[in-house]
Amino acid sequence: MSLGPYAPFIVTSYVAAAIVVVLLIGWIVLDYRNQTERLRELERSGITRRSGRSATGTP
Amino acid sequence: MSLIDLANPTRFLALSARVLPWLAAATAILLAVGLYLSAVAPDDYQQGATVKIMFIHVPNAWLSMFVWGVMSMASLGTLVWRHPLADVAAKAAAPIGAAFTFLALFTGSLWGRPMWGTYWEWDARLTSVLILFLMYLGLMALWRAVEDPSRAARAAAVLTLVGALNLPIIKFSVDWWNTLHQPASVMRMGGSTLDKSFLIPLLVMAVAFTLLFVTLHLAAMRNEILRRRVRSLQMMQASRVAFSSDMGTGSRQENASTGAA
Amino acid sequence: MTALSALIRRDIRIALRVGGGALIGVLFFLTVVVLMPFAVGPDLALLSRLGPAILWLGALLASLLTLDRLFMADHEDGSLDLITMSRTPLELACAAKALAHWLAAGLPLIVATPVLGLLLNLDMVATGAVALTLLAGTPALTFTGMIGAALAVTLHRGGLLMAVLVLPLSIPVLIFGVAASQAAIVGPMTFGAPFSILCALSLVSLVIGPFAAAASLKHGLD
Amino acid sequence: MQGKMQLSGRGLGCVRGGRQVFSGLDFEASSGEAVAVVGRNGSGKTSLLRLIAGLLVPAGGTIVLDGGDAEMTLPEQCHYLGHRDALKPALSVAENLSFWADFLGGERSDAAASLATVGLDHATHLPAGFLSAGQRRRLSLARLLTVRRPVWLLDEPTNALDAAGQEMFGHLMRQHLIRGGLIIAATHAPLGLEARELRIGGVA
Repeated sequence: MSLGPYAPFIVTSYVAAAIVVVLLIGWIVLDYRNQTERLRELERSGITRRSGRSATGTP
Repeated sequence: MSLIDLANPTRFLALSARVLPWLAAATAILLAVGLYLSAVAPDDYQQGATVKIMFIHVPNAWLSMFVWGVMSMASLGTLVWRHPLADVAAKAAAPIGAAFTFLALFTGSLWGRPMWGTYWEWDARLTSVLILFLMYLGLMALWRAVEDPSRAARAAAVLTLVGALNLPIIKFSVDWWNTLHQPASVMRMGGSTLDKSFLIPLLVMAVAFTLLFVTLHLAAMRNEILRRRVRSLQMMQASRVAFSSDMGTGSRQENASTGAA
Repeated sequence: MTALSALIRRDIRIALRVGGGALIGVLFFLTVVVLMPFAVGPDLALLSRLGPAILWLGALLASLLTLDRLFMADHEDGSLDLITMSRTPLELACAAKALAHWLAAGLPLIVATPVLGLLLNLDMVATGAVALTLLAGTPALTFTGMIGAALAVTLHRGGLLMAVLVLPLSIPVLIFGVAASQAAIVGPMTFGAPFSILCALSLVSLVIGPFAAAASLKHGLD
Repeated sequence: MQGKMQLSGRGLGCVRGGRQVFSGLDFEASSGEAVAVVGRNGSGKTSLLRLIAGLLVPAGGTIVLDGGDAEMTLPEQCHYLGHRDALKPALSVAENLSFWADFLGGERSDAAASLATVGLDHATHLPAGFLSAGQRRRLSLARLLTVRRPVWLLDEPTNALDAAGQEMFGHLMRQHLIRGGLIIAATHAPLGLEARELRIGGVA
């Protein structure tokens, strides 16, 4: 396919979309790692969720 | 799977963990197909190859409004039904919506450069999207400004709904302002009659991006639930009884806490 | 030196954390600039002629309106008492706080300028000129605005009163900032003359601001 | 810490908002001694502490510290613990403490140890905004321990502290006195240690 005289604009917009989507995914993955790590740390220091346990216990 | 099941954050975490891989796979496949279709799509007789920008721009512009709609529904959930996941959904959607809106603006401006000869034209549609972008940023600032998430949720919900009601008014005013100042000299984006050779890739891309949003949104909601869990655990940790009268080194603290757990 | 850098680091950290307001200034800047075409009309030629003035007004309002809590927050939680008592001269502490505020709230404005220049149809040269004049001029705005922020603590009034007190003081900066950017874009003046006056204004305010703010804080002690 | 110190005020007067709060007030305190400033509400207890801390300008009289560090002014040798805790809710407990340690400078001891002493070592990395009023007060006490200053000016220091906290604080004050420090505290409640009483605004 040939993109004609405006190839840079077309390529830039696709690249920008790719970058933004990758950034979003990266942010979400990093955030997930951070939160689970902090949860694990808290659990290691002996803090547990009372409400969580009771919630899973109810049908 | 009933609504009550979904209302429980723990259930939600378990369920979404099962759904997410499938969603991600479907998104990836559909995106690949959409990209292939838009690559082989013919050039427009008027816009030339720049029509390919549309295949990115239109789905993002659609999502910029769709996400606000999702947030409005969630806000109703927060205000009316006090659904425990509603404000999580609203909060998680805002940055993703802002990112898609940014992409809509960016690609629109790249499309406009060859068409208008300038990156930015105060065209009615682009301007409305710009205002929408500002509203997304304002909403994110509100979420950030208030430390307590449940208090922020109600304020953000009101703002989201007011925004949803206002958007048509804003759109109408901008249209009116625009025609007042420049009578239809600017070529409208997209064009009204779409050939089937453009419509199919456009639709596939729109569905693919919507799926992408759903996937990202679910993942972001999971993160938000975990963040709130961390926060409440930290509050518990802070309020743990401090044994101050003995000037111990904290070893007793460990014993006490394991005993309590 | 550790004391001052600790103060700067703390203020920047607070501004960037949840609840901090560093980026709200940029959002305000963006919104004000976007509002202008709705009042003026979407005529790109007109907008590019007004561009530097619009950007400067937006930056002026954004940097002054974010200032009013500069000392107020420290006053309310008692930090200001300890800062006043400490061995660090109050003038230097004021300067450090203003510097931190400029880094957290002023610099982002300058970073945002090119994007807004695009919206106002400014070309590369014009955008560069405005960004450069903002870089030279916003410290003057922060450091004169600081006097108002200190008075706000003394008078127990924030918000609009402070803006009314400070805005007239910022007129010279506005004049030479816009003049320098216009000179770079259309002439006929040389860029150098108004720009060096702008830099001089910044340097003067760098000296006067902290002293005036410290003096007003000291006299307002109670 | 330096040798024997003596803090004394002579003929102090204080005017707030056009109202004479007190006048002709004399007091003195020397190393190892605590002074409890007592008096009814509005008698100027807080004002007296703020006069000593240099946060108010006296309407008359002088305050002198003999035997302190000659290179430092009186306020620079004081710790002032006011009603407000000088904490930023967005910063963590450790960040709050280390900021004040860096900013106030001077002789300092281990921040982690002082957090353990006041019973906050389990919360080091939590935002200060999560703390209760009593815990915030404990955190400001950790500031007094981390940065060494001979003169402690305490305004209702036991406010918001529970019984265990008050006992802990009494212990800290006794240690400070043994090390040769001096304490001036405005208080309604008993301090939990032997203190000379300074009654102000006695006349009705």
